[in-house]
Amino acid sequence: MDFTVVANERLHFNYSLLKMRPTNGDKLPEILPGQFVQVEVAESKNTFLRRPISINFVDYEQNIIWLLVRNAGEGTRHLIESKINDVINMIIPLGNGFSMPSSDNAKTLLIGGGVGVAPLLYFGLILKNHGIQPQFLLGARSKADILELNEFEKLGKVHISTEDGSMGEKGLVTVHSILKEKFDNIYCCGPAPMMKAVAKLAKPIGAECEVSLENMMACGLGACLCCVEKTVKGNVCVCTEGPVFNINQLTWQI
Amino acid sequence: MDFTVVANERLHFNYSLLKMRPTNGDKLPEILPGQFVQVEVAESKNTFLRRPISINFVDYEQNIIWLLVRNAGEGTRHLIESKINDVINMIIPLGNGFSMPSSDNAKTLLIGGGVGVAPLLYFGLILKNHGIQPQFLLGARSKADILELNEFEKLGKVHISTEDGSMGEKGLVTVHSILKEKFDNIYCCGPAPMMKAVAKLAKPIGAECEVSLENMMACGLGACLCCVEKTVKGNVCVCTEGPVFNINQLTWQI
Amino acid sequence: MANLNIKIGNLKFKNPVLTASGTFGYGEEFTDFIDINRLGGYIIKGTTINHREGNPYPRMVETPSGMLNAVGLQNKGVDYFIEHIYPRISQYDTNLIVNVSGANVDDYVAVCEKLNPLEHVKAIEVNISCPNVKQGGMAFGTTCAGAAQVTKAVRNAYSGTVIVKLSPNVTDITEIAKAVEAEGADSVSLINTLMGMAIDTERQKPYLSTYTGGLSGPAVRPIAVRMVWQTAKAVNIPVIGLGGIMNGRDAIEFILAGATAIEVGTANFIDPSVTMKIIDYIDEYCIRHNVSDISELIGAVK
Amino acid sequence: MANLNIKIGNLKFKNPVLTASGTFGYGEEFTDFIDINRLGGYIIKGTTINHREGNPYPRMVETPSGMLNAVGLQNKGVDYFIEHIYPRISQYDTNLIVNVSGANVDDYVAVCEKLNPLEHVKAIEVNISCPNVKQGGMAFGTTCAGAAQVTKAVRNAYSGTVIVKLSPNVTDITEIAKAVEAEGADSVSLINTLMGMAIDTERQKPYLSTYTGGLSGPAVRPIAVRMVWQTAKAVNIPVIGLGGIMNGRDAIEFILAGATAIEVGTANFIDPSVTMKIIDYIDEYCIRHNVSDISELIGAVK
Repeated sequence: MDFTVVANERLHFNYSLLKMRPTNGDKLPEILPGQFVQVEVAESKNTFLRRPISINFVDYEQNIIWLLVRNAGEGTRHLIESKINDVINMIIPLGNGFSMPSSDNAKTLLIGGGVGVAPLLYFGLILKNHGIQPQFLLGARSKADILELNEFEKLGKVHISTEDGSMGEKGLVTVHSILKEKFDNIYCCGPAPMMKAVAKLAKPIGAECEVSLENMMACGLGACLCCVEKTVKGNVCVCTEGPVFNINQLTWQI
Repeated sequence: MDFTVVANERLHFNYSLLKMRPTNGDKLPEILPGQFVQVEVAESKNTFLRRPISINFVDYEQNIIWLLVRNAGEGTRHLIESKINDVINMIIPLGNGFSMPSSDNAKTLLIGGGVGVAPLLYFGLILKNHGIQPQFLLGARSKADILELNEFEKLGKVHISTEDGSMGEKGLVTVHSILKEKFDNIYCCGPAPMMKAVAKLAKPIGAECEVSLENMMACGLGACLCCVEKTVKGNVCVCTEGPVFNINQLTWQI
Repeated sequence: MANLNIKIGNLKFKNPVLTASGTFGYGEEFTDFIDINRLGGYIIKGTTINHREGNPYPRMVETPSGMLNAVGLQNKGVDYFIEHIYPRISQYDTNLIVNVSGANVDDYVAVCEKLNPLEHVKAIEVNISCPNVKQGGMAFGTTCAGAAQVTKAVRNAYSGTVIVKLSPNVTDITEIAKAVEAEGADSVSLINTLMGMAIDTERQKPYLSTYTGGLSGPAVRPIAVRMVWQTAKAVNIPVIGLGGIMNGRDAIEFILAGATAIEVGTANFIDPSVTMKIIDYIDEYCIRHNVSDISELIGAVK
Repeated sequence: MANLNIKIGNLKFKNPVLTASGTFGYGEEFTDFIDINRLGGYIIKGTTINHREGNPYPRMVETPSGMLNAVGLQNKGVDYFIEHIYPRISQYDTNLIVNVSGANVDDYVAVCEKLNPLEHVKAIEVNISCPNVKQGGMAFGTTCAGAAQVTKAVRNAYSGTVIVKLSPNVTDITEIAKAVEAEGADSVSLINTLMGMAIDTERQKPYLSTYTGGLSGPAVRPIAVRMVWQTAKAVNIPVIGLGGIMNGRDAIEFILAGATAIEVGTANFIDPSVTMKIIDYIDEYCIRHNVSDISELIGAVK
């Protein structure tokens, strides 16, 4: 499906917020929070495969989808340099989203690290619309890497950790004081080590914990079997069985 | 050497006139009419090698070089779609140019077919500056494919052939009435069959005849030995021994 | 509309466009993008006698105009296929072909015997060229004796059309093809992936958990076209060509080189609807070149 | 500044960056772009006993992330080289290496005997892997016996450093490497080009006058890295790696895979100054990774 870039907000040297609308004017399909897209990178000598990118936000009224893209190599660099009116082909939507907390008064924390905050924004909106007040814990290297803070603040209380202490509490998200509180549901997206550390914290306090994995993918459709994660059911495709997994499905040493 | 695009005049759906200036402000090197450049095509999935393009015109006053580019595939399509301020890397100048007529009152005809007219514009200027009045015979499929007519008219008398008769005389350049006249020097650039036909006409009337070949090249430096043409001296590189050859050096059956 | 029908052994195909094993799942993954019934046939992923977990992650890395994979024949085994998957996918109006792999000859035979009764499985593609498994796989495909041994056993165990998928990691693929033909294969398909490796220079580690993997994509197409051209001249059975086919032009290139049919593999990952475009292109190409029957193009390179 | 010195046989190199035969002319073509004296060494184009016109045009076609060539060892012969070219290029402060090719063993020997007295020719690279000549060339490089036969004869005829350039068009390149090592080669360089073919589907003709040619460029790099990795583990002589090296990262990839030195080939066509950038990158890489001597990186892939 072709999308036209309607805005490209360079949040940071390394990050771009792309806002796109279906080129042919079609309505966006129903998108669940936590799902992702497979983006084609047309004019790039050294990019052969599509790039999987999680969906940051969906604005059905304006029929616009947001992608938060980090410059992680030549393919994503081309994407963050997209110009308005550029047309980008995407396979959308892919994968399974986050599951809703069991009860409407569940105390819910969404933890994002770096660009991993992307899917939490749209999920935060959905939670809020369901009458659940999410809290957010955003972690990054430093203040400049805390993305879309104003957007998150519209949806719930935001806690911040930065490694250099330039904003919020100093250190990794896993040592943030908010984690001393007990939560019923914890959702996490970020670097694997961070997600594993969060899982370690969630388990003992009996919180339901879901993480969103970013294994390298080729097709995104469950055909190539490249992005597999070892689970209690054996190797499964992150693109079709995930990208969101309950930590109890995974075989992480936690 | 990096060049910045200062103008891209789309002469026709399939042709673009690119005007470029050295990005670092350096003066252009001395360029001989008939020489070419090797252009890098940066952002193109299916273009691996540089593209050899003959030099259309050199404006030393403004320090600008002109390239007349025909859409002959993905690489050249990217070039004709260049935007102002795009930076393009070129190896410049390459090859040998046309040789001047032996005498200043030599009756001289420059024959160009399609995009093959490109090197003749700059050569025409050099001839004019040497007090030689060149005549031009430009051939193309139809009127729309006759390129830079106004520029050529500044330099000398222009004769035209179009296959569909939409401009000038109908038919191939080789049947144009001007060729009934005797010329001392004939220079030709265009499709191989056309150049061979012109060579056939030039030989009997004893005209000195030079043609500019367009063999496929990899390096353009005489290293890969891919663009060879069979000559009286054996296989030689068109990029370093040419692209301009006197027809007597070639082994064409004429 | 040109006649695109072709025949492999006794099996008729409505057109020469098939999907390559391991790149098309069981077909179901692509029903949102294409009409499977339009395909000449589709080859489902490598099936073994027992369930296989495949190799550990990471299994894939992008390379210039291609990719390396080291999936290692992950599949739930032939019994699970027959019980749970076959019933779901057997109704398509196209040729269902199962890719068969094994660690030893007995494994190949056992899988063939279980597939033989399935009326909707029209053919098997015998994989003697998988570079990503420790036992069997490529070991059989790199010697004439090994290739002949597997072919002979499979030929006796399976009554339908037998296609043997050849490895390009050999000195002379025509010798392997001839050995396979001599044992009664109805067709050879080539090329499987070329064994390759890529290293993350910053971490100083290979990108794949298995160090080496199989290279596919347009990067290998010139090698595949050359091998199809050589093999089509060396054997009398039809050759199925694959290796980096990304569009209709590429498909025609293989057919001109001597391929009776072609398989689309890695391209499915980039454009899930590419097979439909290829079928349309082939038809347009035939019309443009006044070709009334695709057979006129097979091996027509001058 | 890390120590980039390496050694092949008894020959010292100031750094591991060489230029590949047939992609660098005689060096002179590149003096506008690079300082040849900075190179570890440069390997000049395939030299034969007699003048060769090479194959007819067209000899080259671009392919995905690569190119096919079918030059066919065009050169003016060893006598012309010694008389007219050698005097011009012998003064550079780097290792001048001559690539030697022949249609039969006697030809190889005859060329070696003529090169042997030249004090500024520090080594020869014996080409037993050219896919673009009818006689000799790859024929020797695809069997252990043929490779051993040429190596033995050359070893006796030439007293300097002998590097044998291997063909990737084989089932097991380590067997060929071991055969060559056993006959006294000081080093093996790999890979030469992979035999490929491309067809102009509109004209229904191959792009090359010879139908098939040699594939080079980043497309083949994963295959080359894999073969270097396998070969470096199989032999005790230093391995020189080449095949699609486009930048410093790629050069490091080959060194980590086990290459003591690397050759830059096709990349010279796209960026004539690429070798200088690669040398600089290797130095920066060593500093960034706290490597004081390049030897620490050779085969260091974990």
